Amino acid sequence: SDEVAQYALTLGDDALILAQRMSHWISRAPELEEDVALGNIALDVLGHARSFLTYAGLAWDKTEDDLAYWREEEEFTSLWIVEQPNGHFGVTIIRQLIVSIFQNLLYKQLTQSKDETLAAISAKAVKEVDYHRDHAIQWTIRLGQGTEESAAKMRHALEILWPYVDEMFRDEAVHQNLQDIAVLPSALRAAWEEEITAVLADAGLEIPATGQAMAYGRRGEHSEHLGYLLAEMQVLARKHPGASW
Amino acid sequence: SDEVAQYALTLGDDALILAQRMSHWISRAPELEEDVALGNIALDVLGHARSFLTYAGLAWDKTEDDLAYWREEEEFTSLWIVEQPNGHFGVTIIRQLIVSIFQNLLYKQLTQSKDETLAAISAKAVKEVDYHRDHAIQWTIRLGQGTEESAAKMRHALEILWPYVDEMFRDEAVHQNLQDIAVLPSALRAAWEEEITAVLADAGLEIPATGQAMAYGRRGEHSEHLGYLLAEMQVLARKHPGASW
Amino acid sequence: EQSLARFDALIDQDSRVEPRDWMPEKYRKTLSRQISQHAHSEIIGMQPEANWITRAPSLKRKSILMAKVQDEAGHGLYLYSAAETLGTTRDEYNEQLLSGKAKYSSIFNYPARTWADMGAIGWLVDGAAIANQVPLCRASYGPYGRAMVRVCKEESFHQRQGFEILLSLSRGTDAQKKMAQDAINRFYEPSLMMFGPPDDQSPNSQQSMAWKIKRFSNDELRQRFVGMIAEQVKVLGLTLPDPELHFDEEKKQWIHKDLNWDEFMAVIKGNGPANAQRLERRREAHREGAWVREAAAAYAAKQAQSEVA
Amino acid sequence: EQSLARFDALIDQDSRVEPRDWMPEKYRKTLSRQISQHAHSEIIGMQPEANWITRAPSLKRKSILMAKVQDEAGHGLYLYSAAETLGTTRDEYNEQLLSGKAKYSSIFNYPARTWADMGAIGWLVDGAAIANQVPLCRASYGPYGRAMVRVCKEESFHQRQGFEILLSLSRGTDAQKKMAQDAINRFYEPSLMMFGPPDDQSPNSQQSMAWKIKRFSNDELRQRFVGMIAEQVKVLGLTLPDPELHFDEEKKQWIHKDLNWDEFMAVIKGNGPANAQRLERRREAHREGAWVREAAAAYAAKQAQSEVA
Repeated sequence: SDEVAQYALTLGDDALILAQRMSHWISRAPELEEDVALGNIALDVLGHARSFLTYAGLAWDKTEDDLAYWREEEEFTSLWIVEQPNGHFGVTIIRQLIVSIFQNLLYKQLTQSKDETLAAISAKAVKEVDYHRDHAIQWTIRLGQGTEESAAKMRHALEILWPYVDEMFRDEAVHQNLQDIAVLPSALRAAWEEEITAVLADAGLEIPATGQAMAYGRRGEHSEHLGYLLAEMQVLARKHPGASW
Repeated sequence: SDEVAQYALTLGDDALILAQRMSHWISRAPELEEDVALGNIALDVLGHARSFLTYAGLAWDKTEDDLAYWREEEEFTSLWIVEQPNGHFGVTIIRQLIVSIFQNLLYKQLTQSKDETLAAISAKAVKEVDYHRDHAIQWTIRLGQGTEESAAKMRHALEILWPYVDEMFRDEAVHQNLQDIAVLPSALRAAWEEEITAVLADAGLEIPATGQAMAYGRRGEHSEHLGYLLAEMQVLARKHPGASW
Repeated sequence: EQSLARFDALIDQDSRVEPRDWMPEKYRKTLSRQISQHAHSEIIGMQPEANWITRAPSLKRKSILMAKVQDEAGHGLYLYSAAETLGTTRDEYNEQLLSGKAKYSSIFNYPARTWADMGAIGWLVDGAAIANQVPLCRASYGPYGRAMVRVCKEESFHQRQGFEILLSLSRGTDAQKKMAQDAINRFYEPSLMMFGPPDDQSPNSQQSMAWKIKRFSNDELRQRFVGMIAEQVKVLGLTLPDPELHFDEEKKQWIHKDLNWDEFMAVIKGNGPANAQRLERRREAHREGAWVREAAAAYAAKQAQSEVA
Repeated sequence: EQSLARFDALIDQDSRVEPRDWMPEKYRKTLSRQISQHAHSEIIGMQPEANWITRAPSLKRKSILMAKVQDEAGHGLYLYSAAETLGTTRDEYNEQLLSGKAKYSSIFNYPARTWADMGAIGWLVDGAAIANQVPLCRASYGPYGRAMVRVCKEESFHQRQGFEILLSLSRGTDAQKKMAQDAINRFYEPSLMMFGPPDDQSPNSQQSMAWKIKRFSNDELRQRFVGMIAEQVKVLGLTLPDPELHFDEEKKQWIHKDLNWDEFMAVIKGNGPANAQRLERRREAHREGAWVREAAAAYAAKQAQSEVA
């Protein structure tokens, strides 16, 4: 149905934009092992994006590429947190920590969805996201406890990114209309907070006292970063309308 | 004539790409005075680009915007030095030092061109570029002599950018076919070297021992940086073909 | 006592208070806060517009936009100079901004999402700013008033340019028209709120008016502004997103819809869409420029020393 | 003397030399240089392709490209491991790369200008690499031979993917066809030069062949490769930029145009189009990752200490 497709689109968009951000690290990581690890994560997440977008597209007779390359900024439904720039390695790790704990809870729950396709995609995704989560946790602890410099950088990363936390948990019509199919983001918040608080404690870090941005990515109202990301992502495809690759 | 237009295009492209790079500094400079100064420089250089591109376009019945927004990467004729990323402030200053000394000599010479339009544009431009040159020289000296950190950063900037020096002085057909109209870049090299060597000496810096890149921007063969720059610069205009702004 | 009398007399006579003059501590503090907030607003206000410089859709528009954003840096500079005459340094003001202690105009915490926002910001945001600022050219504090004269001249130029951007869009393709209307929809209400809370909820305004820093109340200025844009929007062939807007002939005033003051307060408190981004960009520029400023200072010190020697 | 005899016997019998075995110092040095150069090539070779990951024109191609570039990081990792068995650490090898002392495959000093380069690099560059590497799977040094087995398996996969990119383009729009032909034009000659100078100008090859590190001469490998692509290009319906290319039935060999060895040498010396960019990117990643590696080391040290305690 159109509503299920809309929901799948939100999941696909988050994954697509995050994959695009993460893929930038390949050939730029602090060590070779991380080129591999971040590349793996990007690849996994791109895989999730493709599954969700392909599924969403079925309802509208569109391909994953139609949706990825031929929508305008205001048609994307991604969260602001995934749009945020990579920054230094610690910023990327904190973004991963915030998002992968969230996605892990979300996909786990979604395996129970009455929509079999969403459940099946999530069942595959949750295993991979579990690894992403572990990767982010290990690095958060390592950098939080590493040196004074690394701890300071992690505190800074938390301050930069924390304003985009509330948006993740906001229930929108797209969730509320799909009982037993979609997961209500608000229902994940307690578990998410418990988990991330514990990780931060292990890392010697704290939840920062920042404001919360009025972010409405689900409604197509995006941060100023998304336009640049899309310009780069779509430039080649758009130069060759109708071409196959 | 087509040949004069081709030549004007090379001048316009260098200025346009440089202006695009410089404009990125506005709101990001190390101090407010530099937001103003770098903004001024970007604005001047964009003005030169517009004059040269408008003139070039006359031969082909094209506007400055046709040329700026609707050519593909391989149709741009800019030098690699102007395509290089801004990097930190010192990298931008060294790029400015290299380019503005070059442009100052070039425009000075071009005021003698038999092509009256080129001479007139250059007469206006040379006064402005003289200020850009002075700005770059002052900062080179300040940062070269400032702290150990700033001197190290300036040495690094020189190493990154020096490989693109040879290309500036390579005579191409576009120059050789226009005797008394175009300036042969090779003819500027001695004066350029003398001047920049003196500035570097004042700054306690040296010409680095780097290789020279096989760079052929004049022939449409560009560094990997240009594609990204153009994608961003052209994205909005290209979404609205035929629109007026 | 004599000083205070002299100060009161200056104010009474509509004369200017100058830096060398004695002034009440609260007058100094009020001005210091107001002028520096104004300066901060110019600096932070560069960001939404800088967001479109590299993507401006024509070279002419790019050039105009660059000049405008650069002007704002200039306004910041001379407003900081005016504020410095009150005994606080630019570095201190900057520190207040970076630490989040100082405020700046809340409207810059909204993202500039499309090119049409360059028009809406020019027309509505600069328009509201001018309505606020023109009376400030007669502010009782001399350096502030004189700085405002320069600022206002350039701002009205900017406002016209913003209006022109919207005019071009409104006469353009359907997509352009839609873009223009969308930008107006997003900036209308925040621009009305730029004048501050309604008079009955604005306790500090009275004192500022008594000191002749402020010449008109928030609501008076808002009235003037909304009347102006209600006329101008007709030229654009677009609409303001306010079905209730009309001139009440009896009350002789413009009636507009209720403004969302909860959102206004939330944005001021740091919860606007772009607060975090705006402050971080400023901090980043400051952080990444540190080595440059240090080197410049070291060089200047060496030069000073060698001149002495 | 006994050690040398044993080493010679291992080579004679086509057996493997293992890290614990005695080996001539020159054999060790040759291998150490060759394997680490190979590892460096994988690492630097990520860059031209990484240049198109964020802009790949379909999600499928993006995914394949990401996997490929990531494989290259993996190849680098196990080649460094093989090289480390010769007594030099990965940090030392890395230092040689960053300082410009160590070489890597020169072809990566050409920019990847268009999407079609992803095809040409896969088909021609990986193709030439495989032609070079397949015989290395039988290299006399055990860890190297075993690493090459893994590398070759993945590389042939990559080559097929590159060919498929070109095939899609060649069956696509005119612009796509043109893009594909242009990429082949640019990568043809550099890929032929990947096998190194002609045999009569390659003095080190003899010793490497005697040691059974190398199994075929540069020219033999080049012959094999050029014959292969001469056939494959027909499937693409495109051409190789070499009008002289033909099989000489009498000499039983492929004749190709003279290659520009001056350019080859210039690129090796650091004057290629992208040498400076490639090295600086690597240095930048190293520089900006320093705090991360330091923190990881500090954390590991703390952990080790607390385990002891």
